[in-house]
Amino acid sequence: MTTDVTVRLFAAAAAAAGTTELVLPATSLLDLRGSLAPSVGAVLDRCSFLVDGLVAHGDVPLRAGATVDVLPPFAGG
Amino acid sequence: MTTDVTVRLFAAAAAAAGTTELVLPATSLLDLRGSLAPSVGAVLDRCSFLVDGLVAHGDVPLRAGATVDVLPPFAGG
Amino acid sequence: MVTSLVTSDVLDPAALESSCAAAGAVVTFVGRVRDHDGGRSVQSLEYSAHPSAPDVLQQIAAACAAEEEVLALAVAHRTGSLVVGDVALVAVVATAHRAAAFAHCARMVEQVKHELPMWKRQVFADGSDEWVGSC
Amino acid sequence: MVTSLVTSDVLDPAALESSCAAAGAVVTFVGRVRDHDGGRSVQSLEYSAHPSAPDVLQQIAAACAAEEEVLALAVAHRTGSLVVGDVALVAVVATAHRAAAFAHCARMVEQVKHELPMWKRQVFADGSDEWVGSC
Repeated sequence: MTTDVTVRLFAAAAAAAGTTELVLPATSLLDLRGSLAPSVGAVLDRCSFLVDGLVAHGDVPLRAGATVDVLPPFAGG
Repeated sequence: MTTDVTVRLFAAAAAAAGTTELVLPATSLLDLRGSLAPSVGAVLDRCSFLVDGLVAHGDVPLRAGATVDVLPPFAGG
Repeated sequence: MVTSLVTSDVLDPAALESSCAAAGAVVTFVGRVRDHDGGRSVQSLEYSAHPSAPDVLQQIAAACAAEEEVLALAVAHRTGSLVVGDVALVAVVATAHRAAAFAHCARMVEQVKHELPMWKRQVFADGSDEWVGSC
Repeated sequence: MVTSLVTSDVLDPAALESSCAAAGAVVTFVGRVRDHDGGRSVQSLEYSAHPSAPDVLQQIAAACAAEEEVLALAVAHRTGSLVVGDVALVAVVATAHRAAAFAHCARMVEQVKHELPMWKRQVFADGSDEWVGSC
């Protein structure tokens, strides 16, 4: 059974990873962050996360097929 | 020898007195205010005064030929 | 760019804002004639200025322009007969960063309200009138 | 009248201000691309928005519009490639009295800065670039 989730990367996180979307196996956000760390690098520690469009506080379990957005610090205005 | 001063009235003070300019004998601002009270009425107590273009604080002597501006409370904006 | 203006012409907020455009943050205050005051319905009003008003407004503008953060500003006050919705006062302050623009614009508007020798006569819907702040 | 807009079109501060015109006090914030940041010379920049940005901006606008004093407001954020002097953010708040207009406009701008999922990549005169706040 697959545990793949879709990861959408934005701005500095996309620039660092060299892509805007990845599909990775992960069962928790902490698990996923571990997988992303090598490609996304230092900015990952400054990112917030949306799981299926909702802000995730701390670690949360991930369902198979979930979409996780990786959001660098906002800089509008 | 004349002690006449020129009094310029503005806004509510002019409206109350029914004129924008008066010539009155006066040797001090306090003196002048006494002369103006009957025609200008209640608003006089809320007015500030310019003597020859400069703000007068409290009572000041008036030279003959001086110009005294009677300024109701400002209400710009 | 520092502009100060006391005029019976219609005020153009966009033009005054544009005169301060070359900067990071621009805060513009526009004061329009309200349709009510103290619960009474306002029909029209008339601003009259003391002859020193242009000089006083220029001094207010110069003092604000002398502040370290201020890059450009414009302030203009209308005189004469205005109707509801007409622009009576425009104040624009440009700075590199936003907090200073808000602070200086608000302060300049307060100064105009308190220091500019300008009077306002309101005419109410029932035909009565009053000089604001004088009764 | 409540307007919120995330758009790659050029922003028109005057039009947004006019959309809030029927009130006593209107405060407008215009944020333009600065020619420098942290001592470095900025050549151009690019704003990119998360897909939820229009919804978030609408929520910010709705929260401000729900404040008792607020009569009308508009808030708009540009996306895409901008050059120095281009308008990136416009926020307009109309109230009956001036203090509330300044306070609510400043607060709405802060909210946009902190809550709107928007990113800014600056390109410097030396050809280098950075995602603001991310390094």
